[in-house]
Amino acid sequence: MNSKERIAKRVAKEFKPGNIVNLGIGLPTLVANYVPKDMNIFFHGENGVLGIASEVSEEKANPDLINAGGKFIDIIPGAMFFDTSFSFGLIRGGHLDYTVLGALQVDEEGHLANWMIPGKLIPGMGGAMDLVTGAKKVIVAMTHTTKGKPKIVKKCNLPLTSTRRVDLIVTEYAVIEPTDKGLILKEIAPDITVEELKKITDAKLIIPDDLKIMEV
Amino acid sequence: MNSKERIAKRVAKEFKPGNIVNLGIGLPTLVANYVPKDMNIFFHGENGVLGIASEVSEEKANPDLINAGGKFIDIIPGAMFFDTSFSFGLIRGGHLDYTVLGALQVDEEGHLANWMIPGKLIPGMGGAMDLVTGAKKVIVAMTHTTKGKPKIVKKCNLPLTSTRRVDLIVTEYAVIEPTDKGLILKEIAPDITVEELKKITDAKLIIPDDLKIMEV
Amino acid sequence: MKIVKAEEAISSVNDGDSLMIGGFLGVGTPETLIDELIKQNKKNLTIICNDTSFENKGIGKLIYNKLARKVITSHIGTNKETQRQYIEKELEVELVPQGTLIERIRAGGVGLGGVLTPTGVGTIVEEGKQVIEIDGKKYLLEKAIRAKVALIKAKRADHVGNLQFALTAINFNPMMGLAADLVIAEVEELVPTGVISPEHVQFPGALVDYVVIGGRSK
Amino acid sequence: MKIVKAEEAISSVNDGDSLMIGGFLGVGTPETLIDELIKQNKKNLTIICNDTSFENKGIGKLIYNKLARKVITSHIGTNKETQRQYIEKELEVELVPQGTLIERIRAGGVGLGGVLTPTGVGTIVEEGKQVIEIDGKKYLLEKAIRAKVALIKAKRADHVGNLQFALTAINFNPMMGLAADLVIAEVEELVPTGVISPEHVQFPGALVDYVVIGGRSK
Repeated sequence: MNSKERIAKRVAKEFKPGNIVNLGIGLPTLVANYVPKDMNIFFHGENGVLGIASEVSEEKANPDLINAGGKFIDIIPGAMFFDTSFSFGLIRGGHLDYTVLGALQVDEEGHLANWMIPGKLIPGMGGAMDLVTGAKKVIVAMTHTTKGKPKIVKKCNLPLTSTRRVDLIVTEYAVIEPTDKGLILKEIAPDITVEELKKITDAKLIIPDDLKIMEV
Repeated sequence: MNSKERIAKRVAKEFKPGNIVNLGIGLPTLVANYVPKDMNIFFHGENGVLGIASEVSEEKANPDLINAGGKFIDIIPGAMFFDTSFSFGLIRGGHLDYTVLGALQVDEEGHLANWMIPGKLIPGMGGAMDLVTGAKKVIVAMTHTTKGKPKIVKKCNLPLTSTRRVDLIVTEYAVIEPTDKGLILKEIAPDITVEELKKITDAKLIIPDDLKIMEV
Repeated sequence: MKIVKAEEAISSVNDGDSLMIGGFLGVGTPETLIDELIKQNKKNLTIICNDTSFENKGIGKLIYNKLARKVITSHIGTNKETQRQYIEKELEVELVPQGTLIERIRAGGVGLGGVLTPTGVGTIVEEGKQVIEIDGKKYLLEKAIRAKVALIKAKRADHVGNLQFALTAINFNPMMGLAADLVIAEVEELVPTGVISPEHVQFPGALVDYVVIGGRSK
Repeated sequence: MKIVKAEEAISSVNDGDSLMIGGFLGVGTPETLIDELIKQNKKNLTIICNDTSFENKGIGKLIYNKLARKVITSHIGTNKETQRQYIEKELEVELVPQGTLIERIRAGGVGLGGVLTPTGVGTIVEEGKQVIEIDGKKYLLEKAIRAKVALIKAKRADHVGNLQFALTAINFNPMMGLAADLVIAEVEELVPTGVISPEHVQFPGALVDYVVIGGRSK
């Protein structure tokens, strides 16, 4: 199991039966692979669907049916389509139980930056700002570092996605909970020590007495 | 033809083919009787329908299908149903060509009062405030007096429905256009003189050179 | 979503709760749920609704049986009892323009702080409200509104709780379903999942807490 | 409503016009109308859209052919040419959060002055905007937006011009149809009035100016 799969598998454990979940493009999409079908999770695509089943092959593709990443998809029985205004009504209105997003940076206050690198990469925020502002729980799913550089930093120097504190950070090495006291290390992977983890984390980590070993 | 029918018939002449029109409860409802079918007017009911055909008998009634006055109705081919938010989106967004409403008072500034008599009659504004604020053209359809008392007054002393100037006032005796100069008498009924009309009108009427005789 | 009897669903309503109730002059109103509120004799309710219907129909029955402390509504003209209680100060009534009422409910449901509407500017509806000028035009700031419970009415539900409304019986129902902590939907029939096409579902079952099978519209 | 060829419909668009164009990554985008804009070589357009799609698809083709002076959009990440023109200052880009963009369009279409949203508070999206506090919570005042023309895409139209959209191809289309002075709808097929049930019509034909029959989605 590679890093991304490990992250996806761990994130999937957070959901409860019947939850409404929005998975961001890229790594977060993999989370769906680890969610048992009988949990009846409703996967939401901000482009206008509740009840995504999975991506489909070219032969099964309907040109009018995509997810928010532009991939052709299939739907579950009991799915629903709607326009963008209803879709973001669900998002902003607090009707999504979880949104899982990637990040460029997360900081000690739990702030997330994931939509631009000034002067370099300007994809735009798409639905990310609304998702982070509106979902009941925000989970950041990302590799712990990029090209060896820590992504969990003291203070984001990239433009923030929202001033709302995210609820959980899941990397291949750690599960971290941002709180008003700071970042609490909840779980650590079995193949890394706390000291090693601190070396690849810029932000201060609070190590609690009941630190658990991450199931990988 | 009684007063109300005369008013309704005259109002109906204002519409153009394909117009979207909302008719208020009471007298304004009669206007539909004088609109030729081939004008393809879309009658709007703020309760959630575009394309009202007519009221229907008990036998044809569907309990889920009413107009804004609570009467059972039928619809035209090409009608559409929607929720209240879309319905008032059409109203407030300027998508209605005409709204025809009754009035308690209209004044020299073209202001309309039609939703309450303090301490006495408090039905509430329902959709009237939005209709008068949002429709492209507002037509007041009412009898010229109530129990002999003028309804076209210098200044409304009842609570206003909107500060938007109405576009036309049609009574059994006159067609009056409120402008920034005042109320211009556009048409007068053949069975009344200008002097007689002035006696039953509290507001000042401007009599133009090209005053027309109202077709009744 | 759980399919339950009216009795169980309504037992979640407490005295003093705020309730949004769907319907327009009784059409699209959950009559079975209303009868159960009366049966369980709930007290001091704040009711948010388009109108108070007629004395013997829909929301009118709640007024007649004195379950309400306050009504936030656009129209009470069809119910003399509401007007009587209001004039005699037995009932608090907040009159809101219909388009403003639905937008305030929608704002509450979709996470907006309020509504900037031209409706009511310069009238007594403006009293006590902030007026905001945008590009030279005045708008009232009308605050978002939410309720503890929404009682809504649909024609049918599937086994997921997805709802479909009938004709003009849709009115306030879907927006109210977004704007309350607990959503109870009365339906006339239950159909297998898939009978309502995903393109025709009008309210997602994932947001419905209880479905109650009631009678047919009359 | 008039049924016309793309050529006639697009001849109503003038250089410098503001255009709303439906679609999400090209799905639900009126390709025939876009091709005609390019054929008629319209210039200096302001385009309001969710995203700029891909270089060879949908709105991306307008960018590639340099018809746009400005784009108001939520995402340009799938189109390198948009990013290049933006960085090299050949194109003005206003980035708007997607939920704010659709609400601003809706506000323009339904007669509201603006939107009070928590999205963007405390971020660079807040810059230059009014922050309004309601009951202790901060909201950005995001202004309503309208356009001269809306180019929307539906699956089918009936003879009245009533529209029905397909699956996720609905996205921005109906709200854009409310927020423009002229509405041009591209559809894949025309059906007799009544084939689309009044309960399934998603946009009223009474608000559609031109219907253009285009190709099938690919």
